[in-house]
Amino acid sequence: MTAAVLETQNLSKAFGGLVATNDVSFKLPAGARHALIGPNGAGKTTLVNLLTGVLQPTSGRILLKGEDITSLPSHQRVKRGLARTFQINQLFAELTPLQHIVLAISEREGAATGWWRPVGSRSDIVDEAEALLRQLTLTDVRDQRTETIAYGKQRLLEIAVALAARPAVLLLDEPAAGVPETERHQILDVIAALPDSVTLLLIEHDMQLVFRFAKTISVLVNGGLFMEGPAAEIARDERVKKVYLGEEVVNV
Amino acid sequence: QQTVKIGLILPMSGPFASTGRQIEGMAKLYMAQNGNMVAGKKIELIVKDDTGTADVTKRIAQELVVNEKVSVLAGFGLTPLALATAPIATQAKVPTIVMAAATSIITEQSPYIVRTGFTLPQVTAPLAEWAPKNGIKKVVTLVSDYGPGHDAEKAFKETFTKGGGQVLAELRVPMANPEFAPFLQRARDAKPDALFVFVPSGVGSAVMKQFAERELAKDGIRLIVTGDVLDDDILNGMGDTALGVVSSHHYSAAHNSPENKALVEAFKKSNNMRPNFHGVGGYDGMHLIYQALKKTNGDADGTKLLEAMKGQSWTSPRGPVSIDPETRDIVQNVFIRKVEKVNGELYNVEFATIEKVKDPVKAAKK
Amino acid sequence: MSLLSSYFRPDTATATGTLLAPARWRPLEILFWLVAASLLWLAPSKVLLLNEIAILALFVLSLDLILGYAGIVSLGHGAFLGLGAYVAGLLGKHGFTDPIAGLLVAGAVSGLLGFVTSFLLLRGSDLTKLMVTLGVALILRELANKFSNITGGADGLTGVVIGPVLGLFEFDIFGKTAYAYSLAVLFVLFYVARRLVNSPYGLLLRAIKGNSLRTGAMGVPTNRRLVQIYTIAAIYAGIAGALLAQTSQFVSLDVLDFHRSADALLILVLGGSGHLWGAVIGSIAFKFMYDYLAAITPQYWQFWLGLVLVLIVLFGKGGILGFVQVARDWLAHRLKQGGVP
Amino acid sequence: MLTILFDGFAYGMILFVLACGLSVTLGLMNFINLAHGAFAMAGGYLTVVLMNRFGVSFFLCIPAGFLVSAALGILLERTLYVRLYARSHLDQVLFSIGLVFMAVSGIDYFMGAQQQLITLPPSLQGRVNLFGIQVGVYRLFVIAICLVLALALQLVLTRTRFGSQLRAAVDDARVARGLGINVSLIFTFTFAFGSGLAGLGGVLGAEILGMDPTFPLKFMIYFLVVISVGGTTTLTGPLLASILLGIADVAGKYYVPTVGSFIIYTIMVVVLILRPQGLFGRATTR
Amino acid sequence: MSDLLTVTDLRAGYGEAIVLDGVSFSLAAGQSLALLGRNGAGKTTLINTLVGATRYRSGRIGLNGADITGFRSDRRAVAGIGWVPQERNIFKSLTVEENLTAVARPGPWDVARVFEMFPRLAERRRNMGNQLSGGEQQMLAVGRALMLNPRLMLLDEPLEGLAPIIVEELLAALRRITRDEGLSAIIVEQNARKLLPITDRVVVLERGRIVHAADSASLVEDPSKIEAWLAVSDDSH
Ligand SMILES: Nc1ncnc2c1ncn2[C@@H]1O[C@H](COP(=O)(O)OP(=O)(O)OP(=O)(O)O)[C@@H](O)[C@H]1O
Ligand SMILES: Nc1ncnc2c1ncn2[C@@H]1O[C@H](COP(=O)(O)OP(=O)(O)OP(=O)(O)O)[C@@H](O)[C@H]1O
Ligand SMILES: [Mg+2]
Ligand SMILES: [Mg+2]
Repeated sequence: MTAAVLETQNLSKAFGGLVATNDVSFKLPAGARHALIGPNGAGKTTLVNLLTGVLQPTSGRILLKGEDITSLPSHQRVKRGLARTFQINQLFAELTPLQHIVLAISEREGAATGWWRPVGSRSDIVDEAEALLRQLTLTDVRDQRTETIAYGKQRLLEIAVALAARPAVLLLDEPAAGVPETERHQILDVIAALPDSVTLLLIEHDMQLVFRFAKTISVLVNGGLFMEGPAAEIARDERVKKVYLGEEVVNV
Repeated sequence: QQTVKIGLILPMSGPFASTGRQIEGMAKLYMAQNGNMVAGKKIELIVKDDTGTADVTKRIAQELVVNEKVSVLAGFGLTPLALATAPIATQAKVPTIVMAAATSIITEQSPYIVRTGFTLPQVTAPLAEWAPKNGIKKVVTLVSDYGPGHDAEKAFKETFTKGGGQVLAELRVPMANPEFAPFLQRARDAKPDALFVFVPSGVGSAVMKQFAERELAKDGIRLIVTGDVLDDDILNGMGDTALGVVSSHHYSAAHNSPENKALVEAFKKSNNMRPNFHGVGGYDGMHLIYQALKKTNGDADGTKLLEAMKGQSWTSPRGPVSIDPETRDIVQNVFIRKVEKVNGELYNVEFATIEKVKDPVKAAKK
Repeated sequence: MSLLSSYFRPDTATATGTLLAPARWRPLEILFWLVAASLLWLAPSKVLLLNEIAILALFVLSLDLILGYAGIVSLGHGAFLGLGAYVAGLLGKHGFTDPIAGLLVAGAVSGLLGFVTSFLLLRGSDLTKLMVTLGVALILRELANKFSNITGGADGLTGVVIGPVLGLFEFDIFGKTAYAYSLAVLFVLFYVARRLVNSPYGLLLRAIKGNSLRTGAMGVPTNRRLVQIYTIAAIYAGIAGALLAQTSQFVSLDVLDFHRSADALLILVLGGSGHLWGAVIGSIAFKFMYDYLAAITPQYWQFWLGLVLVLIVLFGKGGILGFVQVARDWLAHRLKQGGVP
Repeated sequence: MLTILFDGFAYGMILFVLACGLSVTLGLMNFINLAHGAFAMAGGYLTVVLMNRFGVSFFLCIPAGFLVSAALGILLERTLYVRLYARSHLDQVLFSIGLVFMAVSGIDYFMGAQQQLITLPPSLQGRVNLFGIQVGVYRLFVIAICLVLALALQLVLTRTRFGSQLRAAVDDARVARGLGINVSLIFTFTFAFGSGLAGLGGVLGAEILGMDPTFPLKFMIYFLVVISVGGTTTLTGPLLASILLGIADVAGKYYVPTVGSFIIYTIMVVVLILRPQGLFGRATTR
Repeated sequence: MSDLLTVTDLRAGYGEAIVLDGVSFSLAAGQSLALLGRNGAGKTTLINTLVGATRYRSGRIGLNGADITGFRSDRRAVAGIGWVPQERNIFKSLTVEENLTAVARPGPWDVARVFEMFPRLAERRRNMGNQLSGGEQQMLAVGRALMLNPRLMLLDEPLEGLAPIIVEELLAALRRITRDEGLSAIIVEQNARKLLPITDRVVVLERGRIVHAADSASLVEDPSKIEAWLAVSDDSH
């Protein structure tokens, strides 16, 4: 199999008494379409926070493209190609979707420190931003203050901002949360449309989405890796049914 | 030009407002008593609030000079405010009467500055002379840690040691400081005959109270202060803790003279408060201006007025005073007083007088 | 359409248009500067006050940069004003009398202090930031008082000599030179600030203010940006202080007083933080209010000032600019209802 | 040595008495209420007037000061403050400073600019000998009141449902309302209580600090220092902070007088750098 | 049987924008209603308006007989409305347990019973509100609403972010509560199919108007109908 772009070695995180991430070692091969599932409070978001540097691990290492990034601040991880979306929207209430995207792209292009020429003076950035907004059907709310647009649209913006960074590895924490059934396909399409050069890790509780998307799946329980394998196996596995899936019918 | 304008710049709001009120009240009172016509000229008083901020004081002074064309500037609650204005006085040749600010150097900053208040050394030195003669040989000084405080400390020490006294410790209290316990404790440790205190009026009461509360008197330590601490404005509120405290100053509301009795009466009527040592500076300031105008019979030219002011002498409510022609400082009697109850109210009752005191700092320079 | 509307709601159709809208100079803005300059001849009796306003505006502007845009609250911004003033004052006292050079040195020194202290502000709540900045300012004030042999202590720094501006214009008692000088400096720095806040960098600052977790996840080195803008603001404030010292040729402890910082905060919020014009308009409103009220009642003007502040907050969100905005919306609303096109 | 310790402790208590009201309005309600000092001043001047003009006993002034300030608090909260809870901290700063200005000039107008002082009843004057050290009676009195207050408050806030309802209302008033919590009532009550404490502080502080119109501004810094060092999530925090600051300040001024003026500020800055949420504050991560 | 909730011609919005214009429906005691609609249709706005958390314009809201239109939202809650906000809004500086007790009102539901429904919360009872996982917050939000012992539950996307197995349990619980305890519920949910079995009626909101209404039972056969209703008709607003 191809080399791992993202790898954790015996990664652990404890909040006081509670071990939220328990000795997790897993590899994410380049171009993977991997899903991370598990009961509520299993430690999925914590893991993402560790990977992205929002939290510091109690022990263990994180490798991105073979480089140890365990102690890097989050913004430098992003610069190295590791982007994420948040389970709970993290947006700029005051700014418009357009401004969000322009800012993200500018930062990527190293243009965000330009302090003389006005925002929007670089047409290439603006055009790319508009294209991205169109792709996520945000054009109609392009110039509204973000706090006033419907939650579902905000979810889409959340993803758009992450995509704007053109990451090599993208961690999606429940991207479809709050997006109606009928519009989830959009998100999936957007994700599916991403080139294989982008490695994807998806956290979702919507099994339809998970099994349509994921080729491989890891199940996290009580902070530890419970099992890993091809989607089909996981879907059929009794223990996974027991701790997580329940009677949910999954069509692979 | 038929009217002579006087620009009175004072801190009318903020922490030093009370100074402003005293002086303004006195100036207005003087005009009420003596009319607003002098030598055929109508006197117009323009009062401005500088909030005690130097750059504002200077700006107002400038505006008064260039826009209002005032013939005299007066007021100045604090040293820096006067210093900031000094260049204007010189540049515009406008006599500038410092009524309150009390550091010695001010009059040296411009030949047009005249002082009708007092200088701190002027009122401190006499106390330092009096003390050794009255069984106080060892003293701890306690002053606020800023310019005037340092002046007082210096002035007291020099005179006191000359008189055979010994300063055991020199304590400096931060300006913003509600708690004197540590300093009073140090004072006690030093076991002096007396504790000499200078702090700006307003802070004084706290010292007095805590001095009493800690019962330093029981350890045979006396309290001697400059008059600022026993400001007539608040003295009565201090309560019996203040009784018997000895101080030296150039003015007391209890000064025993017909002029003063009249003044206190009138001022209580118009402003329902006691005049204090800043107030009297304002009163005499106005008097000086009136006298000068009389002398120049109405000519309001700055330089002429200034010359007319030099050497003026009169009987102020505080006693006989005169303007020293060289230094343009006021020469006045300084009194040693003791706090006593006079028909129910606390007053600084004068019991010794040092006559015709000049500013010792400048005297020493010659 | 006034300069305000575009700050609040973009008014063009194309994306580029909406983005560029705030950056475009509006007639009102240009008019403002023309009027400000012409007052030199139109209102000679007010130039002294105007000079004070210009300096104040620059100071408040510098606060706006960190507070209005980057969201760093500060109760100690006066520290930089004071430091700048003392540096300029001391230069003048010791024979380095060229004003422009004075400005630059003062700005640099304040900037240095800003850079150093900025690292104290990277963590903690609003209250924490308020108090840390306040603490720094108070300590600086005490230092200035302690080292009275250098600073002149409470008596103030006398003997400050400032040469003619550009070797041509002497500072006159009427304050004409002073005002022209301060206004010119204000304009230049305002222009630079305007470029800055409308640039991607400015947008970035507002983003950090909005949600630093997200900016971090965008790859922005958030702290470094905060340090930068804080330093820039300190430079601005230092220059304002230098102007103060040079035009009044005197420095005293009160440049470091708490009320300087507090007033700046008030004036900014009064004018409307988050817009450069808020700083300018706030300063003008505040000073004229003070001048007017203090002329009527030297004792009690504070009461009326207080009342105005309270009313502004109660009836207009976001200070005067916000107030104007509310009024505009209301008007627009009425017009719409009235069916007037 | 012991004396210094005690003096520091006593000084700390003065600081606390001034600040504890604020630790309710600012600390618990998260309202930057710079007008705190104005409420304290109300209590202080009330005492001055009652004692000096009408010869009312100091012991009566204590409850009176509390009640009057509390009433004033209710009045202002209902009419003005209630509109500002939802506003930005900056608006709150501007608004409350405005109130302070009005209060300052108002008092100045009615009471004059000069300082007002009161004299304690004999029973509170003088010193007593407490395990070998001379201790001011009044200081003891203040200390007693403070300790009782602080502990009582802390209990109410942590042990009762009221406490959690208050915190809920502060966290998210809109949702708290939607879930049946009578936010307005809770805020009014709490605010009134905070104002009352402020008034009490004024009464107890009047003797030592004296009252003048600029009181609210003059001591604002002290209130804020105490709250920020103590942390805003508890009431015992500010209490301990006051004691710490008091002792450090007094001891420092006694042993190294030259740096006297720096001590409090330095301590504050250092503490806040090491623990931005204050010594005893609970860090609330996002 | 009498209606518990009657909504007549309700209008609401934000500032200028009208988001709900003229919504009318009613709900009987013990009935539960599925509220469906696309992004921005106005579901949350409707829920929030019923709770009294948005600026209401006109119309009438009646809760078993009484007209609560003019009530402040806390009085509405007392009158018997339990609210699960879309964004959960857990009180961050309260512990899990305090989040529950702070809003508790007397009735069958108490801390013990909520913990029994969500064992996960029992384990986390000492955690601060801001130290919970997304799903845990969701559970807490539901439990918190139950602590009010309401007559009418308003749940805005309560299944969001819950593990499938928890979803099943919650749905089962909701069914039980409505059937057995006569509680009424309005449930907003993106996944219509999930709701059909446990609700009595379905209402579809579109641009602030009710465009379809039907009995859940009648739809269970071919849910495709709903998908049709919800289908992205035209994206040109
Ligand atoms: N700051 C914190 N302090 C203490 N415990 C925490 C903190 N943050 C999270 N936890 C606990 O750690 C556990 C894992 O949380 P995490 O958010 O990773 O779960 P998750 O897998 O994302 O769950 P979900 O699917 O519900 O989002 C949870 O039990 C949570 O209560
Ligand atoms: N605070 C607000 N200010 C202004 N407009 C708002 C606000 N909140 C929502 N809106 C607008 O009201 C409309 C309805 O929003 P609402 O949240 O009710 O939709 P929804 O059906 O709940 O969508 P979702 O399924 O995404 O939750 C949307 O167009 C949205 O833009
Ligand atoms: Mg999660
Ligand atoms: Mg919704």
